[in-house]
Formats: sequence, structure tokens, C-alpha cells
Amino acid sequence: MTAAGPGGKATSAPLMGRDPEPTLFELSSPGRVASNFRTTGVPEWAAEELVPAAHLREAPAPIAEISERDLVAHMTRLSHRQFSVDLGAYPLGSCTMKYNPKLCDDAVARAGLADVHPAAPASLTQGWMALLTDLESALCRITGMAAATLQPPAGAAGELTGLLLMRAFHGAAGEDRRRRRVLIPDSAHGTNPASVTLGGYEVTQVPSDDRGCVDLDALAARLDDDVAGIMLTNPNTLGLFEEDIVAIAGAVHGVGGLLYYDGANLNAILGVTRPGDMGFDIVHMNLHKTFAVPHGGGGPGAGPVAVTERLSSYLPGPRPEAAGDGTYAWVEPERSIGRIHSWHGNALALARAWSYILANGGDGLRRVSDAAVLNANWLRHQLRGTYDIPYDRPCMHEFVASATNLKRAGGLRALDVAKRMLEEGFHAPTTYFPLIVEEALMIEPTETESPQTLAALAQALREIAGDTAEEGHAAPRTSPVGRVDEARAARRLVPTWDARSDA
Amino acid sequence: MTAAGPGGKATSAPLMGRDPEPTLFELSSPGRVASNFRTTGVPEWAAEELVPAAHLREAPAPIAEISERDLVAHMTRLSHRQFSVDLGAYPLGSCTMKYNPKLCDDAVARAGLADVHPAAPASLTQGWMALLTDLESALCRITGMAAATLQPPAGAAGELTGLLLMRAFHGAAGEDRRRRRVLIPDSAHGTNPASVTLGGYEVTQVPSDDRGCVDLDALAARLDDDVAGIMLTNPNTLGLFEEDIVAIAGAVHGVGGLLYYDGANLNAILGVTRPGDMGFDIVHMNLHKTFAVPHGGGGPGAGPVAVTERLSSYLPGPRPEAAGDGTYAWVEPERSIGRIHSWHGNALALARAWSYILANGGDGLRRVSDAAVLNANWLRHQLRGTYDIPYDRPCMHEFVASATNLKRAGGLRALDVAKRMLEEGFHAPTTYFPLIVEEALMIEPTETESPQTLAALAQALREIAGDTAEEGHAAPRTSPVGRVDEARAARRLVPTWDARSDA
Amino acid sequence: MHFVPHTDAEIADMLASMGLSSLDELFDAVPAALRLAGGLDLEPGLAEADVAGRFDDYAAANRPVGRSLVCFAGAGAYDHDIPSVVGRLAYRSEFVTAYTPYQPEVAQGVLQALFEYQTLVCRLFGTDVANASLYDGASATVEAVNLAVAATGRQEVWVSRGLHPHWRQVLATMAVGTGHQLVDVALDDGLTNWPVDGAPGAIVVQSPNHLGCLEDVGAAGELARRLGALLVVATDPVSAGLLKSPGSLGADVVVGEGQPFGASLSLGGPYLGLFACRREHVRRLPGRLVGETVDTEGRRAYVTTLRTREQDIRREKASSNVCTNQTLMAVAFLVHLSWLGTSGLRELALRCARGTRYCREALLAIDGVEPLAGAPVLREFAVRTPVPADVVVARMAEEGFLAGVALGEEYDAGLLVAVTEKRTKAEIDAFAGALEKVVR
Amino acid sequence: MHFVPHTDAEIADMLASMGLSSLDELFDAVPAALRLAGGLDLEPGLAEADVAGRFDDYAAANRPVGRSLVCFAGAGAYDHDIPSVVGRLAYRSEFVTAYTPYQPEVAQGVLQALFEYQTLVCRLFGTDVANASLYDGASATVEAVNLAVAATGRQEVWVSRGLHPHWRQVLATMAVGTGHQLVDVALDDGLTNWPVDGAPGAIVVQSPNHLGCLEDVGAAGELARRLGALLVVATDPVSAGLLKSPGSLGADVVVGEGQPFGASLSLGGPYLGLFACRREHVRRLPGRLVGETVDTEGRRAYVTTLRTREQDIRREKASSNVCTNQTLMAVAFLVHLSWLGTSGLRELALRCARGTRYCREALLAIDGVEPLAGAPVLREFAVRTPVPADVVVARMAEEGFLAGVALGEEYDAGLLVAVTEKRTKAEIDAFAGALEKVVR
Ligand SMILES: Cc1ncc(COP(=O)(O)O)c(C=O)c1O
Ligand SMILES: Cc1ncc(COP(=O)(O)O)c(C=O)c1O
Repeated sequence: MTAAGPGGKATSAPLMGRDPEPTLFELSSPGRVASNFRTTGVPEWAAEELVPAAHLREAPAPIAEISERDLVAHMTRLSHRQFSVDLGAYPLGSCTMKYNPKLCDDAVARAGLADVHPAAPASLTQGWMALLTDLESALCRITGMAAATLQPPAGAAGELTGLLLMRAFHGAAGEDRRRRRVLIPDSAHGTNPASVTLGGYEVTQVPSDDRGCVDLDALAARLDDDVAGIMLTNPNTLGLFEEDIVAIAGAVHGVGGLLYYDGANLNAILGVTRPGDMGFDIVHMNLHKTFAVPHGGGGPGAGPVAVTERLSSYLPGPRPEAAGDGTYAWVEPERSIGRIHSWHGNALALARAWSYILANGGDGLRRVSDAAVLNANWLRHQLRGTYDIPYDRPCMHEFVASATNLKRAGGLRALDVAKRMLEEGFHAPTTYFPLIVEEALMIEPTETESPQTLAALAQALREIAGDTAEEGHAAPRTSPVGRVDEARAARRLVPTWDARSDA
Repeated sequence: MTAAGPGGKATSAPLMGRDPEPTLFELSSPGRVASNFRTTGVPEWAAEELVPAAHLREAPAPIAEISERDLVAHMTRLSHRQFSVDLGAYPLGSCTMKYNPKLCDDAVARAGLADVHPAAPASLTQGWMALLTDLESALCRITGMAAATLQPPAGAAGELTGLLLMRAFHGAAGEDRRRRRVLIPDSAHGTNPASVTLGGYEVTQVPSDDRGCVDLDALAARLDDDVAGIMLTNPNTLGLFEEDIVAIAGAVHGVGGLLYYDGANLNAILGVTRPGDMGFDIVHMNLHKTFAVPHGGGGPGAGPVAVTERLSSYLPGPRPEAAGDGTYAWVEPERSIGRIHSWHGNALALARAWSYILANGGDGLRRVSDAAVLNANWLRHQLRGTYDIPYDRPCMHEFVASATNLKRAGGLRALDVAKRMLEEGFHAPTTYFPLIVEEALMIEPTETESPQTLAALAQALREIAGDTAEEGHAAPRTSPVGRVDEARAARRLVPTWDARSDA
Repeated sequence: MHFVPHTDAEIADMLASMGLSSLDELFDAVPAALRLAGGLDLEPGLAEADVAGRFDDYAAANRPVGRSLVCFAGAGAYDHDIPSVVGRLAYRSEFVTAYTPYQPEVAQGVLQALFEYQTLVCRLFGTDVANASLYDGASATVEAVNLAVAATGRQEVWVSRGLHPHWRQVLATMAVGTGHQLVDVALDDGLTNWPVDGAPGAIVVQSPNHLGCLEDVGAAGELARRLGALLVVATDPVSAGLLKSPGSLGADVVVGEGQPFGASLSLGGPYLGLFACRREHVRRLPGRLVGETVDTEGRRAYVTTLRTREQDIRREKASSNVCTNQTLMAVAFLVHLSWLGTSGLRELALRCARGTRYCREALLAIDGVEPLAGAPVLREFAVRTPVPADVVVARMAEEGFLAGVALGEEYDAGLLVAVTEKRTKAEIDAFAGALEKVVR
Repeated sequence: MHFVPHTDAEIADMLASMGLSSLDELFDAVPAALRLAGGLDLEPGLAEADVAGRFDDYAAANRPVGRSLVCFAGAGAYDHDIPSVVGRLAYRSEFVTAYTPYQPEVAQGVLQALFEYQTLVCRLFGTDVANASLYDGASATVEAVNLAVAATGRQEVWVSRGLHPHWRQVLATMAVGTGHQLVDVALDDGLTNWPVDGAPGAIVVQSPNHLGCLEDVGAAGELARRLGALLVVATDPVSAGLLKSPGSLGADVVVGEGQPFGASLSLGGPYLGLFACRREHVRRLPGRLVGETVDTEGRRAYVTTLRTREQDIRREKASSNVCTNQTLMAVAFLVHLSWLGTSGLRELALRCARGTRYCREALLAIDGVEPLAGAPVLREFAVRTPVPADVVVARMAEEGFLAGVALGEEYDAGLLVAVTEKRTKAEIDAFAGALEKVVR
């Protein structure tokens, strides 16, 4: 018998056990083939007749040699080792793990959308262009902006796009050399400072005040005419609405800076207020958060950027535009910063978000924010007294609790709480973010969890708070693997199957 | 808070725990709604204006009131409590749990097939009729028959159809009153005798000889001119080829009887030999076994029945037939026994089977049988000495082992072996069938399991054989629930959620 | 292509380990005379993409309902919207690629789904028990009649002509085996005109019936009780959204075609036979039944129960020969109906009824189009047309409509028209306009 | 429709438990002046079926490739057969509806898939490490250049004009922020004509390049080593079926567009940025990296590792700002490539090359159609046509073909034609026939 792993054995024992699933490479057996190719009638020249010897590889690239049956079992078993929204509540703060409606899956599963080549002339892609234009218009109405680019494939890409727009704007005024700083609150998401650097700016951090909001005095002290702008999310990463946003906008605009809105928390204010009304000039949206594009285990998402009128001529191009006669054309904005995606962005993700917006409508989107904020506040009330709540006032769609009291009392840390949650059948909250809260547990229940689920979440969190440190450290005991040795992974780096022997 | 179960809690704790999943009814909360309806503009008359009061129900039928999100989580969690071919090996004898190719899922997922109304005139359904006719022709070539009906929706329905064909055939000869017995070997599947009764016949059982085949003398003793026919599967349910099939056919035909082939084991002989060549007159095929239509947790399947020329005019109608000019028409066979399905059978299941046959082709189907038989024999060799193998000679696609030796030695029964298999990450073999083998373990690995999987199966079965009775009785310990109390289910019957209080 | 994983080397190894040298030797038990020379007379296997190409051809040769063939056909197969959740949940591969739940410990998914399905069917029908599905409406009716005959010991069966003609044909086909005597009972202005006396074992009525008319199920129930028969009611699950349940009106066994929930039209299958009855008949119930129980640790669990009724145990004395059923369609039914929920089911029925009323009025306004029956209808109705119904259907297809089902002579060759919640006012108006044109 | 489960009663209960009486009070922190009067200026929510109707309209207004528009366009987006397993496995909802694997204990599914994906990318490219994906080919190239500049400390970047023009445009857009100096290096008869001297930090070449030609990667590698630059090679993963790997030819960083494996054309996204490099650069690797480790009981386990490179920890000093990537596309890539397997990958590349050769010869036989470059090609080639290329594309669409991609002036306004394994001889013959007609 040839040497290969146990092909069809449910070694991950999906319903029952904790054995590891073998890798693809262990399931491989020399000479086994799953693939097949259509009949074409094309002459069957040999490789040597087609490719100069200097370019031809000697041996085929080793992939895997596995039957279709084993491939199916392997991936299905892997899926049984993966938590997901479809399995249960996922209160991962900032990530907005809400239900991803199935109608959106079906809406985009049309050959008329999926089988369109990105380089096809506009005459063949009018449906797509109409869709993208409709979406752009809706996003502008939601954010109170004038125009948007749909190219950025994720939030971070949107941030960088926004910063390049800022740069181009200041550049047009001859100020791009002088304006070299961008302000960021200390509660900001890591992508913000990283994007600022890539945009060629320096980061100036703005501390939060004791209410968890931008410290206005500290802000004033940092404002000068070398400031290109400020990046904010509102509500901020503590889940708190920056009540002084109008004053902040006035101050930043006062020195000639622009306001950038990190839309990761846009889901809190749909139909309530708009970044444009608050004074923001540039807004990115994480369609994979607010508009329910599923996260796919890490992506793809989509991060459109909307801007006010005065910035619209700088947008990346080409952009789809209605020609007025019912047709659509690709247009390059006059002073465009250029392309930021190979094609037109993550089009199918954009289409999904549009189907979600259409299904909800204006009324439904407002309801999203109502319920998201209701759920977060209700859960916050339930946890009061059990967990520290550093900024214990009405929150928006999420709030940050802290395990500091538990750590002091018995040694249970935020990490332990998170791992215990996994045992209880829930995903864990976001931990240790934002950085300004110790032992942070950032909880975003989202609007699609029912009051019953919230109650179960609250109960689990309260029960866990009563655990001993030992119980906490032992968790999770029932998951496919127990607590994972992260330090070892970094110390003895094994980034591929082939690197194992070195390890 | 209203009284309802814990909505989104992963109470079935798919990755981790053994808590029960709440029912739909426990997840229900009064007033919650998932459904929605398209805009039509049709006048919105009240129910009272449309339905006479005498017919109108007073209160809506209570279904469930559940959010789409909770419905998705509920069903997804249920799916994580279910073993399946896609998760691992499923050596359930007679059931032929082979890999169900994904290409077949996609082949039938076409609006051009799925959205065709069964009562549409033939001019609108030519594609379907071509497909069904092509399938019929292939099934006839595979079985060596002249014509087939695709109406029977499962094997048992095919059996009954076959018996009614027998009856019509004998009836045409004025012999339907005299011929009242149908012979069945004692190893037959339960549907065979049950179908005989529904066909209005009496069952005469034929004992097997010590080689596990039809006892020719016993057969002869039971043959008379009151015999309508015999039902056989070949290979039989012991996985053994009835070597004397030609003699059997001669004997049965000799008294004017017909031979019915139970096609549940047809997968053993594809391209090797054909029921028609063996002398059979009527053949049903379980497309959900031999031709990889997935079993769907119990169905749907498809059980076409093919017959020799002399029986073809009795087939159920209407049948799709090529008109010769490239079009197809529905035709009623001259002496048809009538309809046996509401429409044209399980059409999408038929189409799936056809896609499977097309993909395999004649060469591939032969390979199916080669590998199925190879796998079964190899595994039989591996288990020799560990398990009793009552008929230990070359088998076809399956074989029957027995735990009698283990039961005698340490008390481990076939049932325990089965439950232990579940712990090992495999589905269990069929147990206690056929009835003529004590402590039977009927093992059908199928051709899609690799040699590596077979080795793992063999190893697990050997290890289990070394277990104590206590270990066996305790199994399964790692599945979503432990051993289930079947007696209680029957004693205190709870057939619905609403019957629970009575229970 | 094929799906056998074995490499030639592996095959050789395996054969060698058994002392064999060729695959052919595996088939030594097959007499040489029976061996198929030259292999199967089928074309060689196709690649996945080539199979897809063939299926594109088949699909292209059909005219599916949709925008270019707006569906007004019903007769037991209805063009409903199927929510996305059905495809995404019921067709998860764990459900699709499982067998009958013989090992309950690893089959709680299917078992619990079936338990929930049984509960919903009972709630719709007003019954105590339901099985885990039969093949289709026709087979469920056959089994119901078998149950009733066995329970009463009487072989005479009164069958309303309002029962779907195909189902009656299947009853007739099967009666040749069982020996039941089927008595055809005619309709009068759309409703069954029952005899007042006799000794039937079963009375079979469909409501809404094949002409769409609402039968007096309560009266049939009284008749059945008076004559000592069991009442078998065939019904449409959608009607449960508005109509009194057959169980509450005296039905002993209720059957139906489950297609409206979760199944696409698909040329008629796979659909789903619904079957439910009073508790007293549970030991004659055909097919599979799931019951609640506990495991060794007292946790709630589900299992197929009362298995001694079934063919694999009871063999020739079984109450039915059903083995493979339509479980996956039952799961789809469960998902679709749960998504509708209590209010959605009512809304669905109401929308069908509204469209039906609107359409019926529009059609009857056309010169020469006459009602076939006067009795009240719910979601389907029959009309007489000045041009033969099959000609109407053919002509209407050119106009972009599947106009309905042309009824046979036994129903005065009428046209049966169904209107689901999918039909818009604009479509109905266009339909009436086109009909007016083609019947001129 | 909406997806909020709460009933009005539940909302009232929840509000009451917090001492609130209306939902509006939840937003008290939002200054009155900022409140949006009258709600969002969007139409009300649509039912699922109505959304589907809208999407039918959009889809109907496109002309997708397929039988009625046979695709000969490529340029980084190829019309390959995608086996059914991709949709059925990669799109299982556990993968689709998970977040980034922050809790490895319940994310082994995604983590192991990514570990396997990383291994495959390294095997294709001949590198030591690969990340868990970037957005697309363009963004992967940008990140590669950033890595090279950081590693060498030199901001000058030589970019071959054979690199996809859109990718070069993205490089240019981003260079405004990073300050890299991009130097455009022209092609000569299809191949990059590198300067012999200078001090670049990175040399960027694509092979096969935008004209389909095979570059001399080895020579570029030698040049890079000689000048102290890092060699960044952009490649097509399909070419790994036949060509020597960039890693084996001296590439320091290898990037590519992963679309050919598992992603439909979809107007250009979501696709997949492939990124791999030598091990020495692992601490500058952008994005996520999965590594193997063990759990507390010593069982094999996977986890994202070297996290200190990432933006959430390193913030403004991070090597990249990537957070959300294209994981699901990486899973689809994994499934497609695993299904192809070792022999299938080679076969795929071979079939593309055969079709390309056959098609190229057929086209060059047409009067007035001339090769744009003489260098050898693999799966794509460029020609000059007597009629402007964009006119050719427009006319060919009428004939049922997406004829290719009209190249810009910087490529002599040629027509770029790609041939995948899907194209049959008959299609190619018909294509040549139609082209002959339209260029007359
Ligand atoms: C507050 C905030 N900003 C920005 C981002 C970055 O968005 P993306 O992951 O789409 O690049 C995130 C994502 O987690 C976020 O939470
Ligand atoms: C030998 C045999 N005959 C007949 C049948 C009945 O077929 P079906 O379940 O399709 O009705 C089976 C199914 O298990 C079988 O194994």
C-alpha cells in the first residue's frame, strides 16, 4: 500500500472527536487525479513544441494528488472546525458580525453578473454600471456626501484612498509639502495610523478625555496649518458618540484641514445622522460590516469612499456614470488621484451590499441602527456590576467592558473570558482593543441577535465572571483544539507544510 | 422579556459541546416574522371577502415565529449534528453510500430544468423529454432490457410496479387468478415481501443453501404453475453472485413465471454482466444507490423499472418517446398498467443520475464495479480472523461479517461494534441484515473510498474487536448524543412537539 | 471522468495482497457466458464541463416558466416564490448526503428536522401524527386508502372525481394489486355529490378540489362516520393558511402534495407526499415516524420509532412497502414553512386567494369565457373557453403565458387557472388581454 | 424587509428595563442639529422576490460571456472552467460567515485552509513564505515594492512596461504617498529592455507579461543582484503548470493575480492578490500569515503568527495597512487548485498554450493581421489589426465573440487575445472566420 494519510476517515471526527484533520498533503497519493477537461478538438502539441526549453520547468509543480471525494470530505470536515455567524452569536466588537442574509447570496449568483469580463466594453456591461451607479447614489444619501468611488476593496484601502485624496486636495492648493501631519485619536483602529504612514503623512495622536471622547483642548493644542486632516470614527471605538463633533469639525476646518470618517461604525447611525452633516469631508464605509457582506473568514470586503462636492474631482477613476440618456459610461474624474484597484473594486461584494440596502430600504436601515444600539445598551445594563464598564454611559452599537476587576479579584483575564465564551457556544468579544482600556472586552451584539440570544449572552458572561482563574486558563476545553500555543508559532515559524521539517 | 428559548445561542455547541439544539418551537417568539412578499398591486381584499365564513379558520395555524437569522442558525447547527458521506466513510451495506459528485448538483441546478411545469404541453418540455429518453436508453443498455419507465420514485415503488407488470402480463394470458405466488429468497430485503403483498401476491420464501445462494432443490420444490415469478437480487444481499442464475431462470421460466431483478446491488456488475443476459424480465434500479443520486437523509430517490420487449407494452404511461423527427411526444403504452406517480417521477433525481452516467461513461461505470468489488474483497481479507465471515468466499461489492465470535468471547455485539465505529469517525455498517446471518455486519465500502480509507476502516474494525463488552456498551461517547433509548420512544410515543405534554 | 480514487499501482497492490493478478478475476463467480463482451454500449465518460454543456442543451430546449412564460398553471404543482434560505439550508451537504437515520447518535440533525416537520404537518392538518413523508400526493393517497381499508376491513372506496385525476389513476393502478373497489363519485357544479348510502371503507375527497372548489369536508366527515368509513382528505398545504383544517372537520387521514413549500416545479418531481392521521391509526402508519426520547444521559434525543410497522422488520405483513421516502424535500418544506411562519402562511394563502379572485373576474369579463363551476374557490379556478383549452394553452405560450392546465373531457374540457402570490396585477392584466386575443 | 428580529413588545420591554420609553432616546448623544429629519432618502425596503427582480434587470442589461459571447479576453482576468467543488466547498457558510480567525480554537477550519493555501502558493512560485492573500494583483505588487524599498532602503523602482498597465497605474497612485520613484522601462519586441546600470531598490517584471510574452526572469534576477535591488516578479499562477518558477529564477518577491483559480470574472472582483517571498523577508511580509503550532495537549493546530508586523499592533510603523484581505477567495483558490492537482495544473497550462498557438496561427493567417511582438508566448498574444482594435472588439461582439482586450497606444493599439482550456477548435475557427469578416 502506498504511503498516504487516512483518506476518508473522518479523522477530524466532526460530530465527535478532537483528532486533527490531516492536511491535503497527507491525503495525497501519487498518481491520484480528480481533474478533467472538456473536449476541444484543439491539436495536442507537446509542451516542448509550445514553450522554449529555457522556460520549461523540469518537473510539474507539486500540488496534491487527491480524489475529488477526499477533497470534498477534507474541506467539509474543515468547515466543521470553524465557528461562524451561521452557527451562533458572534459579538466581536468593531467587526459587526451580523446575520448575512441569504437573499444576497442568491442575488449575486447570476451568470449575468458573474460572467462579465472586466475589460469588456461599456456597451456590454450596462447592467453592472447601472448597479454600481445606483449603489454609489445610495451610499451618498446614507453618508450625506456628493460622490463616491467603489474601487477600494476594504476599509484600509479606503483609508489610504482617502488620505491620497486629502493629499491631492492640499496639493492643488500648493500645500502638500506643508501639511504633513494627520491627527488620530488614541482609541483609533490600527489601520488608521498605518494608512497615514502609507499616505506619506505623520501621525499625531490625540488623547481621549475621561469621557472617552476626543479631548478638545488637546486637539486644539495639536492643530496648526501643517495639519492635513483628522481621522475619526463616530461613534468611536469605545462605542461612544463624539458629541463635540461639530466643534471638532470647526476647529479642523479652521486650520484648513479635512475630516476623514472611518466608517467601521457607520452601522450605529444609519438614518439617525450622517457624516456629511457632522462636517466630514471624506468617508469610507466597510460594506462588509454595515451592509452585511459576509466576512469570508477575513475577506473579501469592500471599502467605498464618499466625498463632498469639492473633493469629487479627485476620486479614483474610471467611474461609472449615467450619461443621461439611460446609458452609462466610464468616466475619468478631472483631477483623479488614479486607479487604486486592478479593475472596478470587489464588484460582487458591492452588488451584495446593494441587494442588502435594497431589501432594507431607508426604513429598514434605520431599524438596523435602532436595534443595534438597543441591543448594545441592554447588554451593557446586564453586565453592569459584573464587569467594569470604564465609560458607563449610553453607548451606541457597541460598548467596551473590562475584566480588570476580575483580574484583580481572582486573576481571570479578558483572554480567559474570551476562551470561556467559546465553551459556552458563543464567539468571544474583541479583546484588548481599544488600547486605552485595560483588559478590554469590546462587545457588539449587532441588531440581528434577538432579545433571547442577548439574555443568553448576558447569562454566559455573568457565569464566566464567577469562574476561578484555573477554570479560565483551562478554557476552551470542548473546541476542536484547546488553547493554542501562539508563542511557539512565532518562535518556530512553520509557514508551510514544506517548512515542517525545518521546524 | 417574552418567553422563548435561547435564540442565537449555539446551544448545540457545534464545535464543542453536547447540549441539545432547541426545537423551532422553543426558538419561536410571538409576533416575530421572517417572511415577506413581493409587490403585486393586486387589490387587498380581506379574507372574509374571499372565503365563505363556513370554510374560514378562526385562528391562523400556528407554525413558528422565528427570525430568518435564528432559522439559519438552527438548521446550520442541526446540520452539524448529522453524519454524511461528505464528512467521512459510510460503509452501510446495501445502501451504497458512495461519493455524490458535485457536478451533478450543478448540472440539475438550471432554471431550464427546475422551472418547468409538469403539466406544460410537450412543445414546451422537449429538453426534459430528450433527457428522460436518453436516460431510459442508457438504463436499458446497462441492464440489457428493451424499455423502461422512469416514474417509480424509489426502489420499493419500482418493485410494486414490477409486480403489477407481472400481474398484467399473466392477466393478458388469462392466468392472473391462478398465478398467485411470488418466490423470494430468505435473504431478501424487506421491501420485496412487502411489495409482493401489495401486488396482491403471496410470498413463498426460498431458503439459501450453505453457500449463501438460492437452494436450487428448494426452489424446484416450490415451483409450480401457480407461481407468478421470483424476485432476486444478484449479487444477493450477502454480496454473493448467484452463480446458478441461468439454471434458476430456466426453472422459473419453465413454469411460466417471470424473473424480477432487485437492482439495489446493480453497482456490483456494471459493464460486467447484465440482468437481461442472466434471464431477468423486469429490473428496477435504485438510482440513489448505483447512480449516485444522494440519499438526502432518506430520499428522494428514483427507481426506474426496465423490462424485456414482451413486457414493454404494459409499462406505466405516459412515457416520453422520440417521434423520429427530432421531437418528443408523450405516449401511453398500449396495455399500460397505468400511472404510478403524480407526474413523471422524481425528475430532478433522474436528471442527476443521467449526469452521473454521462460523466462516467461506459468505461467509468465498469470502473465503478471493478473498484467496488476490489474494495469489498480487500476489506474482507483484512477482517478475516478478527470477525466471523460466514460465507467467506470472493464477494462482490459488499460482504457480510458477523460479530458472533465476539459476542461469544466477550459479549460484544454487532450493535456495539456499530456504535464504536461512530466514535472512530466512521459511519457504522448495516447491522442485523440480512436476517439469515446472526449478529450481521453488512459492509459495503463502495468504490469511492481510497485504499487509505479502507486501511483506516480495517484498522478501526480490528481495534474495536479487541474491546470489552463494557467499552462497547458505553459507545458512542463522543457523538452529539449518547446511545439513544429506542424502547422508550416506542413505549411513550412523542411523535410531535405538541404531544410532549401527554408523554 | 470517473470518481474512483485508486491509482493503477494501488490496484495492483491490493490485488496482489489477495493473491490476484487482475481485476477480472474478481468476477470469477460470474459465469463466462454471462460476461458482457465489449463493455457497456455507452459513450465514454465526459469531463465535468462537457456534462454541463449537455445539460445546457437540454435546458435550452425547454421553455421554463419565468419572465418569458408567466405561469398560471397549477393542478397540484404551483409556481411559488422559494426563499433563499431553502436552498442554503435544506441543501447543506450534511442533509443531502446522509442516509436514512439508522444510527440516531450521529443523525440527530435529520431526525430533529423530521420531528419538527411532523409537528408542522400536524398543525397544518389538525391531526395527531404525521409520517416523515411519502413520495408524492398520489402515493400518500394510496397509502391513506390502504390504511382505511385495513382499519375498516372494507374494500370499497368512494373517490370523489374532485380528486386530482392523476392521483385517481394511481389509485386505480394500485387497486389491481390490493383488490380495492374504487367507486367514482361525480361532481355537481364543482362539488362532490356523494351517495347517501352504502358501506365504503374509505371516502376520499380533495378540498380545494381539482377544479379549485372548496368541498364541504364536514359533511363528508359526517357521512363517513354514519357509514362506518374513514374519511381521507387530500388537501393543499397552502390552504391551511385560511381554511379550517381537515382534522377539525372530521378527517381520519389527511394527505397532500407538499410541493408548494420548498420544491421547484421540476417537471413534477421530486415533490413530497404529506401524510397525517389520528393517533389511533399510528400503528398502521406507512413509512417512517420520528419520536422524541432520551439518550443514556437523559438528554433529549430523536429516533425513528414504531419500527415494527415497517417492511424491513414486518416484511410481507408490513402496512406499506415504503423504504426510501422524500426526506430532503421534507427538510425543504420545514425550512420554507418556518420562514413563512404563522403570519406568513396566512399571508401567502391570502395573496393567492386575492390574485385568484382578481384574475377570475378579469377572465370572466372576456366574451365567451364562462365559469366551469359556481362553488367558491381559493387559489385556482376553472373556466370554459370558446376555443378548446389545449389550443388556448398553445396559443398563449406564444404570447408568453403558461395559461393553465387543459382539463380533460371528464371536466368539460375546461381550463384550470392558478394564481400564486408571485403574480402581479400587471401580469394578470396582460394575461387577460392576451387571452381575450387568443379566444377571439 | 429587514432582518431585525425584535417584536414591538420586546423593544418596549427592553427599553423599559433601562428606564427609556422610546428608541429615539437611545440617540440622545447625537446633537439635535445633526439629526436627520425625515429619515434616509432611499426607497422603502423591498421583499426578497422584488430584490431578485431588480437583479434580474441588472443581469439582463449585461452581456455575459458564454455561448452567445465566446470569450477571448484575458489581460489578467481569464475565462476558466471552475469545477463544481469550488462553489460547494469554499462557499460553505462556515467559511463565508466567519471573521478573521482571532480565536484559533474555533477557527481551525479557516486557519488550516490558509496554511494549505500558503503551501500551494509557495510551491507554485518557488518561494518560502506566502501570506494569506492581498486584495488583487495590483495591491500585491504595491506591497511587494514597499517591501523591496524597505529592505533595500532605496526608493527608485524600475517597472517593466510589460507589467499590467492597471497595476502600473495603481503603483503610481500609491507612490504619491510613499514617495517611491517609479521608472518606466520600455519593451522591445515584447520583452523588457532593462537599463544596464543604476541603483534601483526594486526591479519589477511580469512574466508572462501584458503582451503574453515570456520574459527572461533569470536575467532580471541577475541584474537585480548585480545592482543590489530586489527582484519582484508578477506572474500568472496558471503558468506554473509549465514554466520554471520565479523563485527558482531569482525572484525575491513573487506576486500574482489569483483569479484563474476559483474566481469568476465578475467585472473584476473579488479576485485575489497572491504574495510570496523568500524567508529572509518574512518580517516585512504584509498582511496575515498562518503558522503551524500545537495546543495545550500537543495536538497540531494553526494560528496567525508574527502578528507584530500587523497594523493592529504596530500601528504607524506597520509594514502594511492591510486588515481585511481576500480569505474566501484564497479558500476557493485552494479548492480549485487541489482539484486540479499536480497533473491537472500542468494539463491546464498545456491546454491553454495549445489553444493559444492554434488561435494565433489562425489569426495570423488572416490578411492584414500581424503579430505585435515576436517573443514566445504561453496563453495570450497580441496582434495588430487593419481596423482599430476597439472597433474590432465592438464588431466582434455582434458576431458573438468577446474578441480580446484593445490595448492602449503604449502597446501600438494592438488586440490582446487570450485562449483558455475552455475554447474549442470549433470556437476558435469560428472566431477566426468572424475576425476575417470584420477586419475586411
Ligand atoms: C474601526 C475600524 N477601522 C478600520 C477598519 C479596517 O477595515 P478593513 O478590515 O475593511 O480594512 C476596521 C476593521 O476591523 C475597523 O474596525
Ligand atoms: C436490496 C434492496 N432492495 C430494495 C430496496 C428498496 O429501495 P428503496 O429504498 O429505494 O425503496 C433496498 C433499499 O435499501 C435494498 O437495499
